[in-house]
Amino acid sequence: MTAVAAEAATAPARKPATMAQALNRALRDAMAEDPAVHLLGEDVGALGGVFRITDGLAKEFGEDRCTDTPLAEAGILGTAVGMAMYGLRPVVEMQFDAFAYPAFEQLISHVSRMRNRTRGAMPLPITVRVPYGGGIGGVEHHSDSSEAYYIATPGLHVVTPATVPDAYGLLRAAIASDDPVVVLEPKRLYWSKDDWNPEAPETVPPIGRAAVRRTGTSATLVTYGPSVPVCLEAAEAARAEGWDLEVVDLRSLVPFDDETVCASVRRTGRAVVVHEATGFGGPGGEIAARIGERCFHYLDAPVLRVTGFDIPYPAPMLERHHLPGVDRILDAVGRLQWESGWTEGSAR
Amino acid sequence: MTAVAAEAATAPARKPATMAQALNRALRDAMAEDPAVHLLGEDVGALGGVFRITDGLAKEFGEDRCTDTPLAEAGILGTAVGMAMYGLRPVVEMQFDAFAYPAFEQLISHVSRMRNRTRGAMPLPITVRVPYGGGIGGVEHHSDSSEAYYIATPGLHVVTPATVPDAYGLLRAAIASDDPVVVLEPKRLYWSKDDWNPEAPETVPPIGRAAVRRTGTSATLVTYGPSVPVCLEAAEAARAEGWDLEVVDLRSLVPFDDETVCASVRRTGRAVVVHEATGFGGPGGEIAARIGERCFHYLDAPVLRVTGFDIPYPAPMLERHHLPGVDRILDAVGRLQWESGWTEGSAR
Amino acid sequence: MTVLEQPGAYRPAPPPAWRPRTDAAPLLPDEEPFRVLGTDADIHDLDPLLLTELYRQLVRGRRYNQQATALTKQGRLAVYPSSTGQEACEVAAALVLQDRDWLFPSYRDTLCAVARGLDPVRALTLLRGDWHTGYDPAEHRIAPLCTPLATQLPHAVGLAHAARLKGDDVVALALVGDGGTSEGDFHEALNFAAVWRAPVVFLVQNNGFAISVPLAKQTAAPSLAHKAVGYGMPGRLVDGNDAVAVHQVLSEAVAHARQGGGPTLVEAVTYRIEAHTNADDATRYRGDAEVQAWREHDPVELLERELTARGLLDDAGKRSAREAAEEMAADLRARMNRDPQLDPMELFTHVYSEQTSQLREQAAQLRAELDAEEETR
Amino acid sequence: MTVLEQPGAYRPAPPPAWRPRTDAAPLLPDEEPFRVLGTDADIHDLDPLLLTELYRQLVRGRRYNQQATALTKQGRLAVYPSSTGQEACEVAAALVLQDRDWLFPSYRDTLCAVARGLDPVRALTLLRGDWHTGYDPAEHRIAPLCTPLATQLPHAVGLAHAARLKGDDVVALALVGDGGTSEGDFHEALNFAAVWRAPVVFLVQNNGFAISVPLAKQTAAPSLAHKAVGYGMPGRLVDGNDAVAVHQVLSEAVAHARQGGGPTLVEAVTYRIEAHTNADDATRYRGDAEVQAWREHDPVELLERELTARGLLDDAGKRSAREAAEEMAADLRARMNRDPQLDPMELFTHVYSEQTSQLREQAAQLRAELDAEEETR
Ligand SMILES: Cc1ncc(C[n+]2csc(CCOP(=O)(O)OP(=O)(O)O)c2C)c(N)n1
Ligand SMILES: Cc1ncc(C[n+]2csc(CCOP(=O)(O)OP(=O)(O)O)c2C)c(N)n1
Ligand SMILES: [Mg+2]
Ligand SMILES: [Mg+2]
Repeated sequence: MTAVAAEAATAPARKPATMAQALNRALRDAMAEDPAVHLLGEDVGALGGVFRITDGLAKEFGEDRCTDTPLAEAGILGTAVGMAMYGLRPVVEMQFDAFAYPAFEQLISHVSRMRNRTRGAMPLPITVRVPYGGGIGGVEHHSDSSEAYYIATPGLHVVTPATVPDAYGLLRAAIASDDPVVVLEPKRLYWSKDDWNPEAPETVPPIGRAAVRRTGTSATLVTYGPSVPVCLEAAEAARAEGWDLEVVDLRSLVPFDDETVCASVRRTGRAVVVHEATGFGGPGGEIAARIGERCFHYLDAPVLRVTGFDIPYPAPMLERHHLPGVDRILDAVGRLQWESGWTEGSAR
Repeated sequence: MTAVAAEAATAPARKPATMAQALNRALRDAMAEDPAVHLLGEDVGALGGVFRITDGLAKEFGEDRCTDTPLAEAGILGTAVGMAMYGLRPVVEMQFDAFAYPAFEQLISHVSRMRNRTRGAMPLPITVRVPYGGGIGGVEHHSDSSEAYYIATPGLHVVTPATVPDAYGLLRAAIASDDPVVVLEPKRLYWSKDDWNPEAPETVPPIGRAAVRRTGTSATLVTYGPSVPVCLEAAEAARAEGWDLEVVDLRSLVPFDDETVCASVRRTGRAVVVHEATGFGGPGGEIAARIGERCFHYLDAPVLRVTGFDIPYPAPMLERHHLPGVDRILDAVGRLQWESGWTEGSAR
Repeated sequence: MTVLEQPGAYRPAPPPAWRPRTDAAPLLPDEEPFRVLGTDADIHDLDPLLLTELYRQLVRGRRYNQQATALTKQGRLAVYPSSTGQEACEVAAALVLQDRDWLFPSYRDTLCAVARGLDPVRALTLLRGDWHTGYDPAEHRIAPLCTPLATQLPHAVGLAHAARLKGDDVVALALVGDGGTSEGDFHEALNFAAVWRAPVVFLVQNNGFAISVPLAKQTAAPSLAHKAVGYGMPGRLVDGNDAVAVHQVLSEAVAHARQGGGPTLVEAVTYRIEAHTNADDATRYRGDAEVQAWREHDPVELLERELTARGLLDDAGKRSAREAAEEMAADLRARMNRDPQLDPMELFTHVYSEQTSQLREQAAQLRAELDAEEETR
Repeated sequence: MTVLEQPGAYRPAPPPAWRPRTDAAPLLPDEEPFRVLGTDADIHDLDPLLLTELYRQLVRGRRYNQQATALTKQGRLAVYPSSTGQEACEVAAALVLQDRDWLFPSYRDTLCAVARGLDPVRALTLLRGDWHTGYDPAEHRIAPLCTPLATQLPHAVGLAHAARLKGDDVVALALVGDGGTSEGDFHEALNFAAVWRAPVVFLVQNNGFAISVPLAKQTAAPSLAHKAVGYGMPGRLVDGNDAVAVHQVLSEAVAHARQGGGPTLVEAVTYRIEAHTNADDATRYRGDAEVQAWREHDPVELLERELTARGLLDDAGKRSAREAAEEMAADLRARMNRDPQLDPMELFTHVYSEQTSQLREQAAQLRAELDAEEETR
């Protein structure tokens, strides 16, 4: 028996699961392990959430553990603060990205600050789940990429999975964290499938570690969440143009994994930041600025950004023009000054 | 009579005025000119606002034009939307930066989107005045620099004055604009004085134009609002070190004046972005990224940022450690790789 | 008149100077929802033209709901939140308004806009997905269909207040669901309206559910109409499936507002017969029996039965109503089956009154992409 | 018991099955605020220890307000929002709670925390400006003094709800001002509390003003207590300067909550004798006559007069109360006159449970700056 075969024999069976299933499983496992974990939100009970992420949980753990709240997002997050103050670990579902806005005062003025306000005496282990992003044909207010607001708020962790195992792992890590964590769930990946063994879930990744999804030598695509599969597709397509692209999936926007990102960019000498959110004032500015600060002498070209346009999210029939797609990414890669005379990847 | 003397004789007398007075004057002039201009806010009536920016206006124009509202920020901005839909030009005062958060849903989901939503049929000429920033010894929630949230919201213009004439001019321009404009008023500059002639107010600057406050050749400080005087002070102090710093006051964050910023940085070859807001996810990332994208071949050193730390705004006794001061700016300038062998300002 | 001079202004003074305040009793709703159909009320008093119009609009409204649902199944609409079962509210709300008055609908209220005279295709633009709003709000005095719950209520208050300040005789009528009453914006809007005595009518369509969440998880109040007294405005409770009753209660509220009496909160008790939208699965949270009970209290049938029994409607009248409805449906179907013509470049046109240099750059990028796409085609 | 099984759950059914709902009448407040002092009520029934304690705390509270105001003038506090005139509410709210209960104060309620036993220096930390909260909330069952208006109310609801879910006998009492009742968070908190039947008491100190804005511009309601019925909870109106009355009404509300009866909204009518804070100029928005009228209804004097008249307080008792207050004031003065020792590096300590690499870098930068500063000194 070869080593590989042996590993296959002992490794538990991996089978396809959707990201929605993995998230559901993460909630169930966390609730089973710790009675302090309580879910709150609109329609999270009998309905199982509009995306079915909480499917079956009210039935399994009772309505007191998985509670349909009145329809008021500030109230949901505000009561979660009180519950956390009494030792519970609330997991809050915001039904859609744009419907988290009414809760921003609670989020910014309390959730993110309570620990600091009380000199560490009153941590708030709250998880805020926000289905985000477009590409699902949703009408107005159902497709916002609102991560800029979250990452500009010190005291919050902000994570966003792009794969099925990461969805499980990051949500478990979020719930286990003693800090408030905003989990941005890319809603158009809810139905994406991965081979994954739900019986032996992958190790929960520490919050703050990026993952290199594809190694490459020509340039680095720095991305996260819904744009990761698009970047991987672009990287495949780029081979035809002779480019070997590396794809870094940030997974965690706060804290930010400078190490992984810089190691990659220093190696490739070129970077394109890709995300769906609006460009101006979006996370891409921060990411590009950090790369500029930390990798200046390794850069053979300016760090470019491929992002949503600086416009309100478009209606379903026009959203494809707004979303960063493979062509737009390749176009940016093409503008990385390949003929400018500097040798690729060389430190200056 | 020399030309200079002639000019002095015909030019109206300039006398010292505070930024608060200039803002008050801007509101008064706008109200006198256009009966559609209505002020709304907490304590804007008899009290004249906690910073006295609306002093005397309720008396002069009546309570219907300058209205003390019930205490509810979403309600204030939400009713302003309705008033604008009926053809008024509401000017809303948010009492302090952090107390604008309850109005974020109205701001993001409606104020910024109504024109686009209705294909241009329903513009919302709303001005949202937000006293912002620290340095005034305010307790918690009275010193936030929340500009990251505003600039990441397409559909809003975002301006912030640093001088007395600009305070007048930008507020007039905001009220005159058919688009919603967030006017970030640096509260610690409210009592700053400038020679200014309120009888012949300076031309209203177009929204979107930066101003070079000090010309220099060694490096560019890109800044705005409360940090402009600090940067000017730093530039003076830098002379002792042999640096001749240019200071660009952005005045408008959205739209952004790429032209002025890039022209400066291309000339100096070095840039430091300075603001009070939190660094991570703050406007500085966007600004540095833009400079990196557009001036890459002119840069002799990475674009650095000097900003507030990534922490909740500190209590009064500790705020001086948080705020970007002259020393911290000079320290960053000193890290602009002066000895690295590239010649200053040279294009590569 | 300043706020302080308004009758009933609450200005506490120390005892014994404690002042008389607004009397609460007249603000409280009746115990039972107001009904006309199936009661002893003499509807012969009512304008027969109104009754006919209500009936024709109900029939048309029901047909509209069916057609929109069918179009959704055919993929012609991105989503459709049906108002089947709620037609009495939708129609009555439209008919009580004068032309100059304003309507503030939610996402569920396309029918109300249509009953007011808006072209159904324009009303459905948001839900078809070609743009967010298909009409000029000022032209039709219909605010954009509002998705973020209860956020349209302060808009209605501000608009009504502005109209009053300008001396215009305009009333705003705002629609919201039972779930929406839990949002902070509901509270703030009602409070502003009462303090400003703004000419607004708030109509809560209490259809028993906010998606899957039943009313009992939404409020513990005796009724939603009871919230009114906390703002100092009258609260009225009405059978939301009784088109005549809804019309009457709303008409009174509109007249009250028009005369300077200030806002009213009306709770119409009704039921959402269909799932929340086509994307929803209502079997997960409610049983058939409940739906069946409400089907037997159908707004179209209630009115039809009563008008027929009272000799105000004959077969010809019914047929004519149904034919008009079919005509509307056929036209809607035909027009919705054509693909809308969209110019992607419009994405950059309406963000600001003038394009920023940033948007000009981005528009140029999209233009180039579209041209390239065109070439390779 | 699920929400749906709760008595009075509002589940509309079509007529004639329309269900009986919560009876509104018992939820409505009385016309006049409840008073004990200066009325015929027999206060001999009351525990004399309680009366004495109330009195001593009122005297101490008044002295505390004076001392804090003086310290502000001397620059020892960044700002002080005085509760002079509101001591009856502040003190009674503290005394009705058991040790295990939780208090949710606003920025104006340092006195309530002090009356509950918190060291005044710790209570004043926020206002002195060395840190945002000067105590461990869990240790004292006192939430941080809350500045964003009404945002503490949902916290109180969540905490009370969590305690009930855990089976703990804990009541939460939350304080808010008249202005704060206009915020959406007030609405959402009261609604959640009622739906969840959470053991919470909401005490609105209606002191007539939100900074400069008088109550008549804040609400058109008959009283703020009338808001309760809209949530399905009892509303109570009380003379907020009558310490005995406030204590009694709050005690009943706390007992009701403790017994599983759910939340109560209490409106205490009182007056803010001083300006909003030391930074405010009250002459801009109110006249002396009004202040004078309320001075004559002073909470300390009201109780002192009554206890003296009834032979429950003699000169020795008064002297002893004043001496205790002076002692507290002297100690507070002395300790506040010392500069607090602060370590700027603590800015990075409590943002997260573990410092991020970003914060480590920034901390290193500040460390280096501080070291350099130290050197040049
Ligand atoms: C602020 C906000 N939160 C959440 C949603 C998602 N959502 C859409 S409809 C709905 C239920 C609304 O119920 P109700 O107000 O009773 O109106 P109905 O759908 O019954 O007409 C929810 C939760 C939203 N649109 N806006
Ligand atoms: C959300 C929010 N908006 C505005 C403010 C600014 N502010 C501080 S106190 C105050 C007035 C509060 O009045 P009230 O609730 O009656 O309490 P009081 O000061 O009378 O005790 C205002 C407007 C704030 N703290 N929070
Ligand atoms: Mg409903
Ligand atoms: Mg008050």
